[in-house]
Formats: sequence, structure tokens, C-alpha cells
Amino acid sequence: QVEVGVINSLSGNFAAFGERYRTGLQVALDEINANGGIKGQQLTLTIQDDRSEAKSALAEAESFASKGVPLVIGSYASSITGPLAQFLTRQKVPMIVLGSADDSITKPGSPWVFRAKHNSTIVGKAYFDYFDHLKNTKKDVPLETVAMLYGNGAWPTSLAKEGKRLATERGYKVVGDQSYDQGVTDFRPILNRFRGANPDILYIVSYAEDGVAITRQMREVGLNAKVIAIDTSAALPSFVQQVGKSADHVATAVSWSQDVKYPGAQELYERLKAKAGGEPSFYEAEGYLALMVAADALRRADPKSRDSVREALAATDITTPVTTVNFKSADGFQGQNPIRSLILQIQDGKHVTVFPDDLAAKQAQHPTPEWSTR
Amino acid sequence: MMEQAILQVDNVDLGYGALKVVFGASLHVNRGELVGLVGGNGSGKSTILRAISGMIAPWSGRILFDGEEIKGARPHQMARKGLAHVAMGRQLFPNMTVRENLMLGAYLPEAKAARDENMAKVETLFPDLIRYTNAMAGQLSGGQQQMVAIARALMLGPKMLIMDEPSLGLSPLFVKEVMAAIRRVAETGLPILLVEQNVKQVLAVSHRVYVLENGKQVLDGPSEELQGHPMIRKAYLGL
Amino acid sequence: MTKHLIGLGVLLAVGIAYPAIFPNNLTIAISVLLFAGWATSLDLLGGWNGQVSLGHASFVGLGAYFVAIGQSQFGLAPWWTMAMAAAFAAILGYFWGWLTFSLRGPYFSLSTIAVAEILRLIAINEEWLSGGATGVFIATLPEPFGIDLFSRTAQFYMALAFAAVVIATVIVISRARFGYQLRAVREDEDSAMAAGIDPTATKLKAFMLSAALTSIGGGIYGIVLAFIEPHVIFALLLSVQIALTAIIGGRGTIWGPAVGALVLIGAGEMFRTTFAEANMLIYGILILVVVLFVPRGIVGELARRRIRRLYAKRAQG
Amino acid sequence: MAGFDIFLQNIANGVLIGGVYALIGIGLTLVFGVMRTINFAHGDFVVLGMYSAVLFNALLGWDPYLSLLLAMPIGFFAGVIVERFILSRVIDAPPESALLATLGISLIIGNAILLTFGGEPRSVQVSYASSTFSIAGVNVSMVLLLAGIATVIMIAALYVLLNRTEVGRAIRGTAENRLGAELVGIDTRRIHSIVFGLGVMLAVMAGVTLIPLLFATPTNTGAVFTLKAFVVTVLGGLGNVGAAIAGGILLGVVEVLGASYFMSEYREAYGLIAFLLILLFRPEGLFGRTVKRV
Amino acid sequence: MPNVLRADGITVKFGGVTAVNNVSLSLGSGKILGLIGPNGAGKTTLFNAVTGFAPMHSGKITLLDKDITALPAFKRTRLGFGRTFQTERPFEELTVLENVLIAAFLTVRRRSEAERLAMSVLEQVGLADRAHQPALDLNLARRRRLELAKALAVKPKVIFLDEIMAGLNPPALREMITFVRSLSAQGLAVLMVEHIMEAIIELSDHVIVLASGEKIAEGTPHQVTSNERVIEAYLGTD
Ligand SMILES: Nc1ncnc2c1ncn2[C@@H]1O[C@H](COP(=O)(O)OP(=O)(O)OP(=O)(O)O)[C@@H](O)[C@H]1O
Ligand SMILES: Nc1ncnc2c1ncn2[C@@H]1O[C@H](COP(=O)(O)OP(=O)(O)OP(=O)(O)O)[C@@H](O)[C@H]1O
Ligand SMILES: [Mg+2]
Ligand SMILES: [Mg+2]
Repeated sequence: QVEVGVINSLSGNFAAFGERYRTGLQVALDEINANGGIKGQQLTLTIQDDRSEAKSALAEAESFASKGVPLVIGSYASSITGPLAQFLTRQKVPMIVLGSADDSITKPGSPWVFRAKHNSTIVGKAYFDYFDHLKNTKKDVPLETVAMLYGNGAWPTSLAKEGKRLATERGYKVVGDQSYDQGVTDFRPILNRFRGANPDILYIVSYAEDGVAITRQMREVGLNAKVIAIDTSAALPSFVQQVGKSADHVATAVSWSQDVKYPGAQELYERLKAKAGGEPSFYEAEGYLALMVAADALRRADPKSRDSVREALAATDITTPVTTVNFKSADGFQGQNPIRSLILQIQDGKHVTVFPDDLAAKQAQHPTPEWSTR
Repeated sequence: MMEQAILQVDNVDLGYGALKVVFGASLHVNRGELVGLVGGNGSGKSTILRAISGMIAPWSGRILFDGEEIKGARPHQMARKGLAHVAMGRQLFPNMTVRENLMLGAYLPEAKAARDENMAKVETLFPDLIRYTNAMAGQLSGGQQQMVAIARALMLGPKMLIMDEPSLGLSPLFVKEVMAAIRRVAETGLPILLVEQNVKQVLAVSHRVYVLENGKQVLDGPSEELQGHPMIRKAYLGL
Repeated sequence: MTKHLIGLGVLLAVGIAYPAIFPNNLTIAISVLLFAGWATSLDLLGGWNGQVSLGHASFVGLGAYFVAIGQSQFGLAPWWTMAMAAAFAAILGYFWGWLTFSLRGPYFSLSTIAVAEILRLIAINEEWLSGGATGVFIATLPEPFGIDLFSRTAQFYMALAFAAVVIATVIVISRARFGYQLRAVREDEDSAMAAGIDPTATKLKAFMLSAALTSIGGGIYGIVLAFIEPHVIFALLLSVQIALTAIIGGRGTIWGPAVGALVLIGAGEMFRTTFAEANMLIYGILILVVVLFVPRGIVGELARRRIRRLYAKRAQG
Repeated sequence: MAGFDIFLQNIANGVLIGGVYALIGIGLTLVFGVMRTINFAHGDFVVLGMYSAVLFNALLGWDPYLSLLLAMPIGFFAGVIVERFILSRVIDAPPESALLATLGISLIIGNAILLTFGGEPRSVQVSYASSTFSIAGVNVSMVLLLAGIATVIMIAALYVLLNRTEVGRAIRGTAENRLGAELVGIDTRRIHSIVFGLGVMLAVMAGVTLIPLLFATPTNTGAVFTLKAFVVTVLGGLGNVGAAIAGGILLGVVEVLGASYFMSEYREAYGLIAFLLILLFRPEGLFGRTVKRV
Repeated sequence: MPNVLRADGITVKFGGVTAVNNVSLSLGSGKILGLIGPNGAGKTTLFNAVTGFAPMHSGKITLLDKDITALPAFKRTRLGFGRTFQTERPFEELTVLENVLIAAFLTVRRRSEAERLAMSVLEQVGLADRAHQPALDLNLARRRRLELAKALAVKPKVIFLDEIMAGLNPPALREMITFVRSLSAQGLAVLMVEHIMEAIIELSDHVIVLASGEKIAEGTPHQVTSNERVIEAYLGTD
């Protein structure tokens, strides 16, 4: 029997994500054990809650470290994952990042920390590649100005920073740059300000839930743009439910989607859906991915030796229905998989992969029509 | 005598926390009677009044009001039964005007029915009240507040009145007036249990008096008789 | 007094032996000690002085940030930055107190939430000052006498020293003139003035001391986390947890806050590993149970019962 | 749009969002005014209201405004029960105990919702969610206006209740002096239950009214609402129900103007700064009054 | 003999109401000044103004030739004021000894000395046997004495006593009268408000009568008690 420790947020502020990650992890676990486990041994998962707090996550990490688990998977928020990475590195326990996408986890990173999912550099680039792509395909629709609206959390801030850097680098003009604190979500003042600036692109990074209010209020104040990108929030199935028709044309970056042209993606979707009992998202897929990477490394290593597990992880080279994994050290990153982010667009109430071209299921609908005409 | 007693306290023990302060006190007040309860500081007079109006529960013994045992009744229930208590500390509504205080005194339905009538009575008893009827009760001087407290109790239109040192902090002139007022109220037939330090005044207005020392009842009897009692003369009249 | 000093001795003795006995449960013990120290510091103001602060995470954050930025930007050793944090926290406490001490009771508590929230927003938005929303790492630390400050054992002893110093401070103060001034102001400001006490000055001193002590614990917490994010370290939730710890244990008692830390963190950890998703729900129920059965806090209720019993005996006997 | 039009629009938005804040705040004002308890669970009751609307919408397809009919009485009884079984038992303990109790309640509500509904944000999609109409060039959001109307109705009703009815007078008496109220025959335990019931009912109502506008998550949103409610309450004056609307509007306008013409990232701070200023210069709130004597 | 305390033209207004109107008084050490007047006359307000607990509209206060008009209450205490409150205000959660200790700490810093001072004051007022009892549990007479002990433990030069005799039974009253006399015998200047005329007559060297905030009479106890206006406004006729 091989035991893998998972530190996941099942209660507290991030519980919504924790639930989804757990589903993905369990789907992967079933698959791994159905295929003979780790060298004939059953793989077991010990999933421990961190109450969405660093101090509990660290206590759990200490107990995993002393129990001798070959590796630890965790957690969602960067405020938890950061300290976890620091601690596990010092304890020389290999760690696979479960959900945190903050650059700082793998940059400069540590030899013990691995992330198969994306980070803000990758996601920011995906958005701007997409904008460039739209600009090139429809030359008659000018895309020159960007307005940015983002929450003041770690992820929104770092993605916005990356966005600002890329915008200047690629010749876009930033005509709006506003952040907000979590509160009673009233974005009208900011959206009204943006309306005056009349941006071509709206680049929005919200706390998970705020995108709903932003979209509704965008419509309400009549803020039009040719491209509307809303990160994280618009990727959730609930977004479409709650925003309704106004959700159409909104774009969002994800690490995975059901219609991506990877072998097995559709089948994974079915299994995730069955396990979740509802519409799955890329979060489930990331959970699945983390454990698949772990299992692959454990198969190639001596599970009793953390050094050998670490080496096996560093040498990872696999293809999963979520993405290919290959931990490179480049651009100052270490232990980071250069995953390709996908851009989804909501078309007729469905999330559709529209970019990059070779993975897309459909063409992007562009430009976004004005609110008054729909 | 038993049937006509409106209030009867039977052999009660009272206390706070683990501390017993009243030991086996018994007293009664008949209808139409003004009874005084006197005793040294800390002898337990206020404690007995608190028990009667349901602020604390007796440890043992029983209390009957209007022929009914008041087991576990709370102050508002006693008020509903017709018991008005002018408590220590006056217990006014400081951020309300004097008028509002009096109106709330007539909160209960029966009292409300007789509100205007009672108000008129109160105004004749305490003509001074009219002057500051629109002032906030909390801004009044100590003595003024005491008058409001008595007036508010009368607004209840009670069957019986218990008073805890109504003359406390009143000017000499006013002590006389309040005592006269109490006597007048008593003359209307309202039974009163009066706790007072001013023993001379109590003996002058009351029918009967109980004397309490250190939580124990030491003496009782008609006021005229006690007036000449050596112990009373020595300890309470300073003669 | 001697009783409390013995208690402190026991705490130190148990503490010194602890890492040898439970080498794999240090993180949780560090949390208990830090919370004990924070809650005791908070109680100096909240319990002894009657000014319940719901903004003490500010000082925790301040300490953590001084250590993290001092180390990563200026290469300053944590003991220097902790001293600086304490001084700065005291100054901040002075102005904070000066701003809010005309308020009494719940108004004061609410105002502390407001000030703490404003500080949180500053820490998040002023990148030049704090490194901004994405947080700061502590990547390296000096090694005094060859001690690895990143090791949990070293951190445990730091936390132990912190808790012990704070509790010792309270023991001393509780018997001293200042301690009585604190309580006088808590009970009745006018009456305190009639005894020649300057209520504002007293509250300011308490606030400054409380803030300085809290920030030192914050510095240690920064080292323990090695990565701090403003949202978390300045969170209202953390402030509330610290106050909760003090109140559950028994406000205005010497050992109450420490006992509160032990009970709350211990129970929290136990629930977390046994009840999974429902753990916070059970935790909430635990809080209600404590409130209903020991409304003055665990130690507070014990102390009260003891005084009552003694006095009842004397009065009756 | 010309500068002045935008200014008008901003003022209008501030006033409207202020109505929302007032709605969130009035229940807290009432409870604080009478029971002197800082109810940390207030925001969680608002969230509970939101989830009740979500539930009625999912099960019965009801519009949130329709579900008010059921949610308000349920909220009232929930409040009465919480008061009876929890808060009434700590009323004589030091004030921190009640604060602690409400923190416990807050944790219980949030996590009970989490266990039942999961952690995903929830909302109710209504057809009028983004609809607006314009008066004199100023756009008015339909949902905000509805919430504003609800606020005005509730506050007017409460005002009448407190100042013109017998129960209201009893509530005020209880707030002023509990023992004094008992002595004139007011059952103050019942009053406390009623007041807390009303407080929760108002919170639930705020939640239901706001769900088309906002969204609910089990554990995070509650604290946000509680904080807003505190600010509104203090701005207006603790315990002064009518002033809650002034407090709410002041907060809304300050925030919207700050976010529109100044740094939007400090939006939440503007309200808090106003809050501190008011506390310092008028500790009893804009419209509060207290009598203090030595 | 020089005056310890002088107050000139004290006026206190609340909103539009003048609670104290242009009242002056002076007091020498070892003297007792009685202050009487109907309820609401402004006696407590005058006390509060002189001791610094109520804001004054106009007036000037000097203590031992030092102008203290602008000083906050606690500084006046440090310079030599001691006061009681009309409704007693003990530090309820503390013991009797600790209550007095707090006041004693004003003049001595060491705990052992402060404790000694506090105990001696408690002996003086006859509460020594209650030293370790919670202040909350005291009865009225003892609360009064505690109030007095707190005022004395700051070692004042002038002591303000606001109705400390109200509600006392005759023996307790006698004790209190004797006690106040002993205070003035020790050289303290005593300012007392009292409705109990027996005490005023026995103790006061000088009496000031207030009514509606105005000084309507002053003089020896004998003079004021026979004053027509005083009888009409305050004493009443038998
Ligand atoms: N709330 C309380 N808790 C504890 N003990 C109390 C409390 N109230 C009163 N006592 C004690 O009970 C005893 C009786 O007090 P009580 O107030 O009944 O006396 P009293 O006869 O009314 O005296 P007084 O003339 O001073 O008003 C006193 O020793 C007092 O200290
Ligand atoms: N804080 C305040 N606000 C408004 N009015 C006040 C305030 N304090 C006192 N007053 C008013 O000032 C007047 C004088 O009150 P004060 O308490 O000084 O009277 P007093 O002479 O001490 O009476 P008593 O003998 O009844 O104690 C009263 O009419 C009172 O209503
Ligand atoms: Mg009494
Ligand atoms: Mg007075």
C-alpha cells in the first residue's frame, strides 16, 4: 500500500474549490487502482482539511512528513500553498501543487515543489495571445485599448500585473486600471469610469464569485467592449446559470475543458461528471492531474525514498487527458509544467474552447455585440 | 385576618449566590393597611421587597399575593397581578422624557384604560412634575428622579404598592410632602408596604411596623405601641 | 503571585521538554503558544482595561511584515526587526488609541475593526510599502549560534519564550500600580478619575504595550509561515480569533487567554482531523457550549466560583 | 456624458446602493439598540435569507419577492428561537459573552449552509436583474430601486412600530432599563425575543431582496455584510432605526464618489473613514442621543 | 486663615438650562462647608464643576492659590481633591481593599506601602474586616464608607461629600457624623451636600443654600435655618 497525503480546503472560505479538487483526486484514484495501483500496491489517499488556513495546513504537513508519506499534494490558496511549499522543501518532502496558480510558488521555486497546472505568467500570455489572434483574424475590428478591473487578492493582482506587462509589450494601450476589495459588490462606479474610456478589451480578474455581479452591472450601465474576458469566475458552470444570456461572448482562460482536442478529454469529463453529480470544471481536472502525476512518479520511483520520488517527478514526461506534463526549468521557473492554457468562450450558454487554434472546438465569435442590440 | 391579607410572606429564606441574607422572615399586609418595614442598613429589607416582586426567588418558605402563591413569578407578572414596586435606584428610562416614563408606567391594558385618571391623580400629588414633564428623566437630579419613580408606580393603578426608601435623597420639605402623599395614597385604601430609614416618619404614617435586624425579624406590632418601645427609641429614633 | 510564578515555571518546564517528547507535533504547539501570547496581550487591553479590540491582527501583520521585509529587502536579522516592529506597533497603538479612546464599550470595538480594515487595505494596495497583494517570502534567515531558525524546534522555543514573557508581564502588572489603574479604568472611568487616574493615558499605555507584545508574536509567526499574504495576516478573522481565545479562556485573568488558546486550538485541530467538512460547524457549537455553561470564560468562571465560595464561608462562619 | 451628468449618475448610484446598505443595517441597529449586543451573526442571517430565496426559487420557481412571504416569518421564528435558547441565557453575563455567542452562531450558520448547499456562489437569475430605466438622463437600476423601496417601506413600518404602538414603546422601555420595564409590567424576555426575531427577519428580508443583485457564498459573504451593517448602524446612530437609512445613504454616496473620483481600490476604506470621523465627532452617531451624567 | 479652596462665579449650563448660576464659595482647612437646597437645585452639578467632572460655562477655581480652572478632573485629584459620588461607584469586580488600593496608589508607588495606607484608611472608616470581600456585595452603609475610603486614600486637602448620609439608619448616621467631624479635626477642608439637616446643623461651620442654581442664602447653620426663603424653599414648616 502506498499512501499519498493531500492537504485540501474542505471547510472555510475555499471549500467550494476543495470539493471540486477532491472529486478530481478521487476519479484519478479509482483509475489508478483499477489499473493495478502502484507497482501492484493499492494507492491510498489521505485527504486532510486545512480549514482554509495556513496554520492548520502546516500542522498537517508536519504530520504527513513524520508519517513518511512519499509526497504531499496541496493546496488551493497561495497563502496556504506558499508556506506549505517552504516547509516541505525544508523537510525534503516532494510536493505537487494542487490548485495554487501564483507564480511565486514555482518562481524561483524549489527542487521539491512541482506544479503541473498553470500560473499567472502562462494565463496572462494565453489571454494576450488570444487578443492578438482576434486582432489578426478580423483586421477591420480595431483592438487597441484595454481596461483592467481586478480584485486585490493575490491571484487577481498577479494576473493583472502580468496583463499590464504584456499589454505594453504588445502595443495595447491601458486605458483603465482599477482594483477593488471584497465587499458588497457594486462595480458601477468603476464600470462608469470605464465607459468614459471606451475600451476595446475588458480584462477582468475577479474573485471567484464577483464576475456574476460585474457582468450584470456591465449590462446595466451599458459598458460595451469588443472583447470581454473575465478570469476564473466565468469558467464556472454556475456563471452561465446566474448571468443567463448576458454571459454569451465572455471569454475566460482555463487549464482544461471537456471539448479540448486532447485524447480522452471527453471520457474524463463523463467520469468527473458522474463522480461530482453535477457539471465539472477545470478544477476537478486539475485535481485529477495532480494525482496522475504523483502516481506516475511513484511508479518510477522507490516510494520509500523521497529523494527517488523527487527525482522521478523531475523526470516526469507523461500525457494525460488534461495536459502533457514535463517539469522544466525556464524563465526563472523551477518545477513548473509549461501547460498550455485554453481560452473558452461562452456561446449560447455553453463553454466552448476557441483558442489556441489547434485545440479549439469552434471559432470565437467576435466582436462582442453591444448590449443594446442583444 | 388571613383571608383579607393581600400580601403574606411566610417564613422565607433569601440570599444571593451562596450567601443567605434573610432568615425565616414572615410578614403580612392587610387590605387597606400601610405597613412599615424598618431595620438597619443591610438587614435585608430590600431583599424582601425584591423577593415579593419576583426579582429573586425565595430559597424556602412562600409568598402569597392576593391569595395566590407567587412561585417563580417574574417582576412583570407581579406588575400584571397589580403589584407596583418603587425600587432602589429608581429604575427610570433615562433617555425618555418624564411624560414618556409615566405613559410607560401605564403600559398594562387595565392601567391604560385608567391612564388619564391616574395621570391627574399623580399631578395633584406631585405638582412639581408638570414643570419638567418634557425633560429627559436621566437629566433630572436624584430627588426629582425619585418623584418620577413614585409617580410611575402609581400610573400602574396597582392593588398594592411596595416602596423602597422613597424619601432617600429628598429635601426635607419634600420628605414631608412625599410622606403626606403616601399617607393620602394609603387613605384611598391602597395597601402599602413601606421600607424606610426615616423611622419617625414611618411610625407616624403607618398602621403597623416590622423590624428586621441582620436578616432576622426582631419585633413587630402596631405603630403606636412601638413608638414607645425602648429598643425602637434607642436604635431608630436616637433618643 | 507565587502561585502564578509556579504556573509559569510549570509552563516553561513542560515547554522545554515538549520538543523531545512530541517532535512531530510542533506546529500545532507553536500555534497554541502564539495564540496564548496574542490573546494574553490582547487581554491586557480587553480584559484588564475593558477595551476589547477586534483589530489586533494589525499588529500580528505588522510584526510579520517587519521581519519578512526587513530580511528580504534589507537583510536585517529578525531580532532587530522584531524590536523595530514592537516600537512601531507601540507608536501605531498610540495614535490608534488617541483616535479611538474617547469611545466606550462596543463603539471602541467597532472602531478597532474599522482601523484594522483600513490598515489591511493599505498593506494590500501600497506595493512599495508591503510588496502588495501577492505577499512576501522569507527565503533566508541568519543562524545565530548555528541555530536554524527555520526549524520547528527553534520556532517552538521562540514561541514559548514569547508566551512566557507576555504572561510574566501580565503577572507582574496584575499586582502592580499600573494593573490596578487598568482595572479601575475598566470598571468606571469617572471613579478612576476621582482616584487621580488619567483614563486616556492609562488606556494608551495599555494599548501600546499590548500592540508591541502582539507584534513580537507576529514576527515569530512570519518566520513560521515563511510566506505572508496581507489578506490573511491582516484579516478580521484573525483579529476575531484572538479576541475569541481571550474571552473563551476568561477575560481579565492571568491564565485565561492561555487556557483559551489551548482549548480552542486543541479542539479545532481535533475537530479538523475527525469531522472533515463539518469541523467548523462543530467548532461553532463548542463556542456556544462554552458561552452557555461558562459565560465568564473557563478560568474566569473558576475564579469567580472560588471567590464566592470563600466569601460565603467567611460570612456564614 | 458631461461631467455633471456623470456626477448626478454617481450620486444616484450612491443613494441607491446606500438603500441596500441601509437594508442590511436596520436589523442590526434594532438589535443593538435594544439588546446592546453586537450581533456578529447578522450578515450570516442576511446570507441565510439569500439561500432561502435560492431554495424557494429552485424548488418552487418563486421570484425572490414572492418568497419574502415565507422567508420573513421563518426568519422571525428563527430569531425568536435563537434568542430564547442562546442569547437570553447570556444576557446577564458580561457583554463579551453575547458577542461570543453570536460568533458561534455565525460559524454554525455559515457552515450549515456550506454542508447543505456546497461552497459554490449562488444567486437567483431574474429577468429584471440588469434592467434599468432612466429619469432625467440618470440610469436607475431596477433591482436597486426595488431594494430601495423595500428599505423605505421597512423603515417606515419599523418607525411606526417603535413610536406609535404599545409594543414599540415597550421595546424602547426595555432598551432603556430592563428592570424598570419589568416593573411596569413589560415582559422583557418576550420583548428581547421579539426584537431579535425582528432583527433576523429584517436580515433575512435584506438577503432575499438582494439576491437578484448579488450572490451568496456560505462563509465569506456573511462577514462582509456584518461589517457593512456595523458601519451603517454607527453612522446613523446605534438603535436609531430611522437613521439607518441616512447612515446607509451616507455610506453609499461616500463610497461611490470615492471610487469614482479617487482611488477605487480604497472604496471600502472611504466608508470606514467616514465611520471613524463620525464616531470621533459624534460618538452617538449622526442622529443618536444619549444622556450622560456623572 | 488662608483659603484652601476658592470658587468664583461658577456657572454651568446644560443646553439652554442654567443649572448653576454664578455661585461662589471659599473654604479653609479644618472647616466644613454645608451645601443644601431643594432637589435639582444644582448642588451635585456645582460639585461636579468644581471637581472637574462637569464642563463649566464660566467661573474660576483656585486650590491653595493655584488656578486649576482648566485642569481635568484627575489632575485636580492629584493636587488635593477627594470626592464621593451621589450614587456610589465602587469598582465592582474588585475587592474592598483593591478599591481603596487604587486610590492609595496615587500617593505611593510601592504596593506594600499602598496596601498599608489602604488598610489604615479602611480601619478608619471601619471596613477593615471586609477588606477581601467583593465590593459588589456591600450593603448601602458599607458602600458609603467604601466611597469615603476611596476619597480619603488619595490624601486630599479638600474632600467633597455628596449625600453620604442619605439612607443611613440612625446609629450609622451618628457614626458618620462623628467621622466627618474627625476629618475636619485632622485639618481637612470638607464640602458636604446633605439633606439630613441634623447632620448639617451639627457639622457645618458655614452653610450655602442653593435653589434653582442660585445662591439664596448663606451663613451659619443657625442663620440659614431661620431664613424665611430657606424655610419656604427647602425646609418647610412643621
Ligand atoms: N446583588 C447582591 N449580591 C450579593 N449580595 C447582596 C446583593 N444585594 C444585597 N446583598 C447583600 O444582602 C444583604 C441585605 O441587603 P439589602 O439590600 O436587602 O439590605 P437593606 O435592608 O435593604 O439595607 P439598606 O438600608 O442598606 O438598603 C446585605 O448584606 C447586602 O450586602
Ligand atoms: N447632564 C445633564 N444634562 C442636562 N441637565 C442636567 C444634567 N445634569 C444635571 N442637569 C440638571 O441640572 C439641575 C441640577 O441638578 P443637580 O443634580 O445638580 O441637583 P441637586 O441639587 O444635586 O439635586 P439632588 O438633591 O436631588 O441630588 C437639574 O434640574 C438637572 O435636571
Ligand atoms: Mg435597601
Ligand atoms: Mg445631587
